[in-house]
Amino acid sequence: ACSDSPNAGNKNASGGNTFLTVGMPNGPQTENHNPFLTTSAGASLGYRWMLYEPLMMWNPVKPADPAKPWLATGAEWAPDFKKVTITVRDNATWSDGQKVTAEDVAFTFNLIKKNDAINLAATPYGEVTATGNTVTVTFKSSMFVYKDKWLGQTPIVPKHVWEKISDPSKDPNKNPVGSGPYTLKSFTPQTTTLSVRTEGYWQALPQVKELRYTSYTDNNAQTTALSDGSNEWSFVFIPNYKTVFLDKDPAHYKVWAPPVLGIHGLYINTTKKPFDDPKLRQAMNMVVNREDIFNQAEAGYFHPLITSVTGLPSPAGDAFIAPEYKGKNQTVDVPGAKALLEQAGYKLNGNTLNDPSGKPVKLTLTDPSGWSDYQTSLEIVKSNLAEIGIQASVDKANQDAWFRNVEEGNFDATFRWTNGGSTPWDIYQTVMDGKVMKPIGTAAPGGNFGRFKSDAATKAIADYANASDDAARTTALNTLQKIFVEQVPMIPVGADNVGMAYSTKNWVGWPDDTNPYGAGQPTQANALDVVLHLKPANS
Amino acid sequence: MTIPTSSVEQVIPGQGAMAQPEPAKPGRARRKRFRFVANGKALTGLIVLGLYLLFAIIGPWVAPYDPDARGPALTAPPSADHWFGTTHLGQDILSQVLVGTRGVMLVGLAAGALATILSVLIGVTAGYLGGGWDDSLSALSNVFLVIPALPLIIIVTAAAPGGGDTLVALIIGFTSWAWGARVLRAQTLSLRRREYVEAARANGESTWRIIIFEILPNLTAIIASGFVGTVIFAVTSEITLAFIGIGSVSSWNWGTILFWAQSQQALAQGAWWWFVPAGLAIAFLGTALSLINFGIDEFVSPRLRSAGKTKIKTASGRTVRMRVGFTPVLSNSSAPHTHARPIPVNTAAATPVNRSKEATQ
Amino acid sequence: MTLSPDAKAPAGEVVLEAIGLTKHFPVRRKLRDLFKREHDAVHAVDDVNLTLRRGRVVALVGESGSGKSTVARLLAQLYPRTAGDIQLHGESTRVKGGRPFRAYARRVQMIFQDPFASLNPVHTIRYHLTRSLKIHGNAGTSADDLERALADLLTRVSLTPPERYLDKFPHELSGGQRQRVAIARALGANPEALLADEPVSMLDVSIRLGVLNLLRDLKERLNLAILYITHDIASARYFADETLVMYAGRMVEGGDSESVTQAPAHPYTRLLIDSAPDPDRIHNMLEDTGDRGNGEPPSLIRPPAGCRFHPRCPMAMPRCTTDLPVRLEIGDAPGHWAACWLYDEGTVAAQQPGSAAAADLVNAEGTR
Amino acid sequence: MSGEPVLEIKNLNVDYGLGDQAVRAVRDVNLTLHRGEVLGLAGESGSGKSTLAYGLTRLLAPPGVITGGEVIYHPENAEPYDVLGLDDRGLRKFRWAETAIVFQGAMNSLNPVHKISTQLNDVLEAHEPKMSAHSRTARAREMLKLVGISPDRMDAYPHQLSGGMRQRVMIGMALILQPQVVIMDEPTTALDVVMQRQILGQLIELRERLGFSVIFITHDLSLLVEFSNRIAIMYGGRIVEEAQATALYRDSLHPYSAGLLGSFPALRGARRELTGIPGSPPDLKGMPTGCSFHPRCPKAFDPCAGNIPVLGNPDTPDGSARTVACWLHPVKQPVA
Amino acid sequence: MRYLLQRILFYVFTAWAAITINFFIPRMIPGDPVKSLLARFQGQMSTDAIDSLYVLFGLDKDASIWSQYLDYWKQLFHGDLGLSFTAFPASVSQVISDALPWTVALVGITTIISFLLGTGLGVLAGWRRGSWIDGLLPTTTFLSSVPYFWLGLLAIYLLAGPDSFFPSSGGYEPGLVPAWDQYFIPSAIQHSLLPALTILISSVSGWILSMRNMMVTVAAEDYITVAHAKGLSERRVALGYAARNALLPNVSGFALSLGFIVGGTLLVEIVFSYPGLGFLLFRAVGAKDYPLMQGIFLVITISVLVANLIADIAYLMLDPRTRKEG
Ligand SMILES: Nc1ncnc2c1ncn2[C@@H]1O[C@H](COP(=O)(O)OP(=O)(O)OP(=O)(O)O)[C@@H](O)[C@H]1O
Ligand SMILES: Nc1ncnc2c1ncn2[C@@H]1O[C@H](COP(=O)(O)OP(=O)(O)OP(=O)(O)O)[C@@H](O)[C@H]1O
Ligand SMILES: [Mg+2]
Ligand SMILES: [Mg+2]
Ligand code: NI
Repeated sequence: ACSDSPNAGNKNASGGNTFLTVGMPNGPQTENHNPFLTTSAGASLGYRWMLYEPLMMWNPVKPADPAKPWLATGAEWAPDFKKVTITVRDNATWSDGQKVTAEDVAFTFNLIKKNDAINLAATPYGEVTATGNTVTVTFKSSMFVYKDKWLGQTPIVPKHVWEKISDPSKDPNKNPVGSGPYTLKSFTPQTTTLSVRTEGYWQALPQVKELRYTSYTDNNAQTTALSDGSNEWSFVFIPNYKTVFLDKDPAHYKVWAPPVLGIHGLYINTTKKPFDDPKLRQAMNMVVNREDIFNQAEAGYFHPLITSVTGLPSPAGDAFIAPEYKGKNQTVDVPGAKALLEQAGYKLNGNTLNDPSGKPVKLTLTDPSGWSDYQTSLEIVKSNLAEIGIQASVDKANQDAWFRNVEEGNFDATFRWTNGGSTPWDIYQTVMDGKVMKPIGTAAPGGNFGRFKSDAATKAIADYANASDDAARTTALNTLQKIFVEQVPMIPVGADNVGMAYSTKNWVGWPDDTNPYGAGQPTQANALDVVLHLKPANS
Repeated sequence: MTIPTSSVEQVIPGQGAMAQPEPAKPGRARRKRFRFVANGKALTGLIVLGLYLLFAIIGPWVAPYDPDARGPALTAPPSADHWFGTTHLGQDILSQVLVGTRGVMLVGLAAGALATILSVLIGVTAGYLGGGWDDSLSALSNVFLVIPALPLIIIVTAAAPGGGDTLVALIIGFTSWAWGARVLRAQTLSLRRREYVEAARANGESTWRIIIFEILPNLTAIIASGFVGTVIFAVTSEITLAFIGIGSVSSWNWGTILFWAQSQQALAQGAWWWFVPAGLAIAFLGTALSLINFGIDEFVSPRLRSAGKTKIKTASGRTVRMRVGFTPVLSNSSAPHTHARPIPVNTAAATPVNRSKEATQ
Repeated sequence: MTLSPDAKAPAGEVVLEAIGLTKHFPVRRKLRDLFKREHDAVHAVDDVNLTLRRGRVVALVGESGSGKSTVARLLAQLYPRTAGDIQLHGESTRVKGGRPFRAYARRVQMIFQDPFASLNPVHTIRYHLTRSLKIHGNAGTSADDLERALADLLTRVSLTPPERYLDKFPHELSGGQRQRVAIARALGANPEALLADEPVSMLDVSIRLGVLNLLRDLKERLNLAILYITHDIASARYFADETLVMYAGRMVEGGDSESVTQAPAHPYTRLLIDSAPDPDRIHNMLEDTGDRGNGEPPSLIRPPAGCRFHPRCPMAMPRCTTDLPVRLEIGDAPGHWAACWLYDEGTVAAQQPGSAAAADLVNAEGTR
Repeated sequence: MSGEPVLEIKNLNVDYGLGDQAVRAVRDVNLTLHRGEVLGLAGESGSGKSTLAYGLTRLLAPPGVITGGEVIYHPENAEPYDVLGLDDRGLRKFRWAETAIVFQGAMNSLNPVHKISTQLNDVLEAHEPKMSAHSRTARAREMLKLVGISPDRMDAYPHQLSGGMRQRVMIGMALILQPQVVIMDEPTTALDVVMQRQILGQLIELRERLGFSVIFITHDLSLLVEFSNRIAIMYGGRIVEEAQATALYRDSLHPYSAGLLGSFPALRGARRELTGIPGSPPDLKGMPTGCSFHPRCPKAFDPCAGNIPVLGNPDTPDGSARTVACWLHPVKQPVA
Repeated sequence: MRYLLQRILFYVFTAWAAITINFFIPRMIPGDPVKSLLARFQGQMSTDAIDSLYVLFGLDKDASIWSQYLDYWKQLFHGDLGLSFTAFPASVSQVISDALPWTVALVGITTIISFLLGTGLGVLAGWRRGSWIDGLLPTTTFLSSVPYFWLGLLAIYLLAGPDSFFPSSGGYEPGLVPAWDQYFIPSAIQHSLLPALTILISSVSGWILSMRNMMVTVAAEDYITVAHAKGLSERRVALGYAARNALLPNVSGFALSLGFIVGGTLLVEIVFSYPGLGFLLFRAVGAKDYPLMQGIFLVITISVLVANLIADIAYLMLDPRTRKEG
């Protein structure tokens, strides 16, 4: 009877060159393998990318690099980026043996187009047509800034299965049929197990025979699992990661946190006096100690330090930095800030900075109480600002209230993230786009929380998205950088990362700084590429 | 933590003899009101509680550092500079504990006071007025009793945005009065039938005067015990809320400290000093309050007092324990023992003769 | 000073009169009774007549549960009555609370059975007495007046010197002293009638008489009308001018104390008197028991039809089981009456006394 | 009737509390219970009656301790032994089989959660383990019938019985092992007079049949006079007088006994003014010197305040049959 | 019978009240599940996703509170608790039924053990005043004053670790599939030891204390003295008479404590990352998952009611005085 047990082979907790343990600190899951739902276990743990594949493999660590062909052998964009012609690979099969066709791809796009609920990126689909092995998609607006994400992060599903599903936004997709190298073996709220396909995959099968995705209940549990070796790959914030994680097995335990083109920083409400003065904001930017924040709040790795004055992380943003800012790094410069303020008419009275009208400069820094890294960052900013006489107080807000207040512009300054994408456009758009700006008191969920009003920036943002040539884009981006640097609508601090904590004890071949071929985060579409790169450590 | 430690609360009144002042027996003096302070447990509890109150008042002044202030020593173990060590930001944990005392005590006392007022209002009204008032008020308190309090508090607190200490105290107060109300109602019911209440009524006292001057003074021990019990509950609830990251957010309390310790995985880092002091502070406060409650319990029901001396030596040098059913025999009688001849104890004779069939006459 | 012991009203003046006084306590309805028409009720007191006169003591005797306390409480207007009338100086009164109740309480005061329970342990004697004086406006206008009134009250109940008792708590006094305080409190209202519900039954034997003697003394000096409730028929004889006997909510016999105790007419009264311990009747218990009334008082929710005593009565006749006996004059002494068919010549002639008496006493016991 | 002794109490002292908190509730009590007699124990509240009764069976709850004396029990066909010297096992065997107790409140004496039958059965199970279940039930039924309760009430719970019935159950239970001594501590004060007489009548009848001795405690002296053979009067923890019931009633020697007797108004005979006993009972913590009754005694004279009178046979015609402790009555021969 | 009927009526009323409260609380309070979901994906989801999430969760409908209330009842009668936001589109009942067995097993069994153990020790302590158990009381009082979660953290710190027998989190070893086999069961038990110990340590003292106090109170009753006087064995008196009667008030206490099963031990589940209801509630609260919160709260309340009803019935059987004849 023992051999019948589903647990018979699973008892050995770690190691072995047959399986890889993957973890996310997302709590118990319910059986849901729907690749379109961010709430599904597949998305939450990331294994949807092992079952379903994108058309192209885009590397968010090096967003400017061309995307690798994957289910598609190529994609041809029209110059205005409102139309694309995709050639679908002809040697791919679904796990039930049927061939992957252009029909399937077209069906997938139409499915998303028809269901707002699963059109998470609000992609402006026009017409989708399939002819032979090509699919042509038109769009209502330029896809330039979205193109890589769209191609690289849309899972392609088989038409013959999904056309029977009445509501793709509610279906748990209990028996997933995909084109990826793995199939579902078992599911429990705690662990999902995938096993490698025996045949029919369009490229060499990965060496990892089995993937075990465990959903740990929280960061603590995930960290513990990582440090005792029962989990080998995860994306989790580990405070003091050296002591807590690396030191447990310095030879094998590794952390890699490559930045992407999305950042975290201090949004300043530019409608409030005296913070409507760019000089003041500049001065503030000059004293914020990003390094301290990086080391103390982000444990020295989690939100990689942004050194460039443009707020663009390195290396992901390096290619986009305007010539005038190349190599220009932000450093803490208290005397400089003081001088700048002096010039602009501010007076430092002992420990208090008075604005030109004589009022002391005060502000409240606010973030939800539970977000410990932001809270820590705010504490650091507070003490930084004190050095130039700005009195800041930290408000630990309720999360809901914070969301509402930030969107409605009811704040002095707050830490928040920006959107991310394949170009810096997303970053600047989130911070400075006049189109999404709403008056104070009206929610502006699309961005520009600081109510930064700059027609030049708004125009540059639109130009960049709709431009039909690279030169125009470069010009627009350079303009955006200039405005960002000079007006400081937001003080950039750290980048978003798509990194991982992992162990090389059993498997090697992970991406790292020397070979950043993909994102490390197991929930990214790249994860599939990473798994395909893995080799047993002892071979 | 959630099981009320006070037996006054634990025991369903009317079924146990608890919570009922011992009926005064003819000739035996009733115990004096404030005698319970002389109770060792209560005194210990009161002293410790007094210390906490003191720190609640002077905490922020005696704290060596600003609890928010960052220092150069990050996650440092206890040292001469930082007696309780520091956080990942170099904040002084001792200062956080000291400053946090006020928030904890304020919420605890405020919630306790609110719940006590509600329970007195509802319980005594229901018990004294009886009839329809009683039916509806008892139903209300029974509902509140059965609805699980902590989840309710968590949900309400989480859902009410921007809440501060006041809100937390209000919510805890509004959700935890039911026990007290039930105990008080039962007690009032029995008090209402006491002759002195009836006598006051027969003498022409007005209803409100009877409630306030005749009934309430006799409920003080129970009210106090309920208050202390609610304070314990309120303190743990508040800390719990802070620990899981909802509720009071704008000020330091011990739960906040533990929240940070937990989110920074102090355990995994080996930074025991980060969570031990706050936890001990809670535990000692809880113990002090429980002790006070024991004191009240024992005051209300003197039987519960563990007898000071329970073991005695007999003349023969044997140690005998006082126990129910077997009164110890000592032979240290002050009167001279006139009948000196010891009677030989015949164990065989001690076996009763079976007389069941025998006719006795 | 409003306490006026000298303002004597003519002795024998009727102060309080109960006419056909009835009290039924509704029984809490059960769920399955919801659809029934009639309501169950405890027939605690049925059709009780009684008159309290100045300077006279009326004793109300009966076994436990016969409704004595209920009568007292009805007279004190602590319970609303179900039927009948209570007349204060000939005027029908029905007060529920507030001012009218106070006005009534000023004239009719009650003393409770248990002096250990009728004083609030948290208040001093001073508080108790002051309240009584203040409620009824007898406290005077100044602190001195009050002080004098307090001292006067305590002196009147022989708690002297008053200062020694004023600031004590009830638990610091002995039972007899407490009952005296309770009496003083009642006197604080300067009442005309005192309703004393077993005022000495909780007291130690040796001090009972002291309190009874005090009451009698007060009655004479203040010309009070006293209702004395007791289950000890010997003390009724000792203390009361007139004695009424109650059984299961009804009056069964009445008359001056001497005739009722020496020549009991109703079988229940006889049972009561025979049962009372009597040192002069030594070692004759065996003869007494057995054929005397046995068993237990009936359920008051469904009281027996006819005479309520008939299930226990050795003299019961068929008529007793059906017809409610009326008051019948006995004739041995003026005012001596009994509610018993035995004194109806017609009935006795037609039916054999004892012919309807219960046969098996053991099995007749109620268990409810 | 007054044959050989069945229970001899010698110099019994009982304290509440230990050390300096101790108060002595029973002092140097000497008392003998004879086979088949009813010994009445009277005295006002707090005089130590219950303490004596519980003390001699060692049932006093803490902080009661027996601080001296002996309680010699004379079994019918065996050597006498000291109850106070028994170990736990011996005491358990002794209890109920030899001495049974009936307490004042029957509702409180019966365990409310067990059936009457269970509680009767318990006794038999503990003392006669060899008895079959069937005969145990038979015995219990028989016992109930004896006290006038229909045996089909066997499976009733205490709350389903009336006060009188409960008290009868207790009496039945007390007699189920046919003990030599039955101690009754105010068994009828909670009942009204009719019921009291019924129950006592039954008890007397049973005593005639079964021949046990009774220690009957009450404060109602008139009841005792009517009902018991001998009466002992307690005051302040001591026996102050002891005599045949009739003798005591007709001619009480101790002023306290006289006072007690005078506290009950008579039902028959002339109505006379009664005074009761002035003053209040003594405080155990601060006993008056000398005769503890002297502050309340109408006949107190010099020696009373000075020395404690010894209990002994007074110098009266019938003096050898009675004892008294009073300076008014010089003692011919002290007891024990 | 009448007693039982009365109780049932009360339970029906309470259930109605609880369900109604349950309905109103989330609705009266502002808060936005979509935002909370966004927060979970801090920085990982673009602002464009918001609209589609609103559509996804069907949050853009407007209906009057009253009709919502009616719908809510209609749904409840169909056993439909709605769809969970966090586990979308899984139904709330499915999510709860995944978690419920864990809580019932761990916390339920532990509570019962704690009750039995505490009661047993309390009987001893109350019966033998001044024995060693009395000396234990201050310690247990102290332990019970320590918050559950802190004790749990301490237990993890001191007892769990990479090489320890005690796992620090989870309900069973990752990789195992719940099944009644020799791999899963031991693992589940092993994972429940520390949390169980924590609950036990902090809850047992309440029972010891209340039982001790009840024993002391009961030991002074006349019927205990009578039992001694009857010469019954010490065991019989202590258990059959004293403990049996002292237990009665504690039965109701036990029923109420069942109400704390989920509420009070929520923290234990959080600290030990135990996949039970308490942990689920915590997550639902964090994510503003109202349907799930409502569902869990409902389940908790109903189970408390059921527990109370069972305790009432137990009480009915234990205490003959509540059984009215006729
Ligand atoms: N408030 C009440 N509700 C219902 N029934 C009551 C109430 N008060 C008294 N009774 C019932 O009325 C009857 C008479 O009671 P009452 O107290 O008047 O008797 P009693 O003669 O004073 O008895 P005792 O001598 O014991 O004091 C009893 O059967 C009692 O149960
Ligand atoms: N637990 C105790 N602690 C201290 N003193 C006690 C205790 N129990 C009784 N006493 C005292 O012992 C004395 C004798 O009490 P006991 O109960 O024997 O009197 P009693 O004659 O039975 O009175 P009653 O007629 O009221 O039953 C009393 O003065 C009482 O105050
Ligand atoms: Mg009465
Ligand atoms: Mg006694
Ligand atoms: Ni708790």
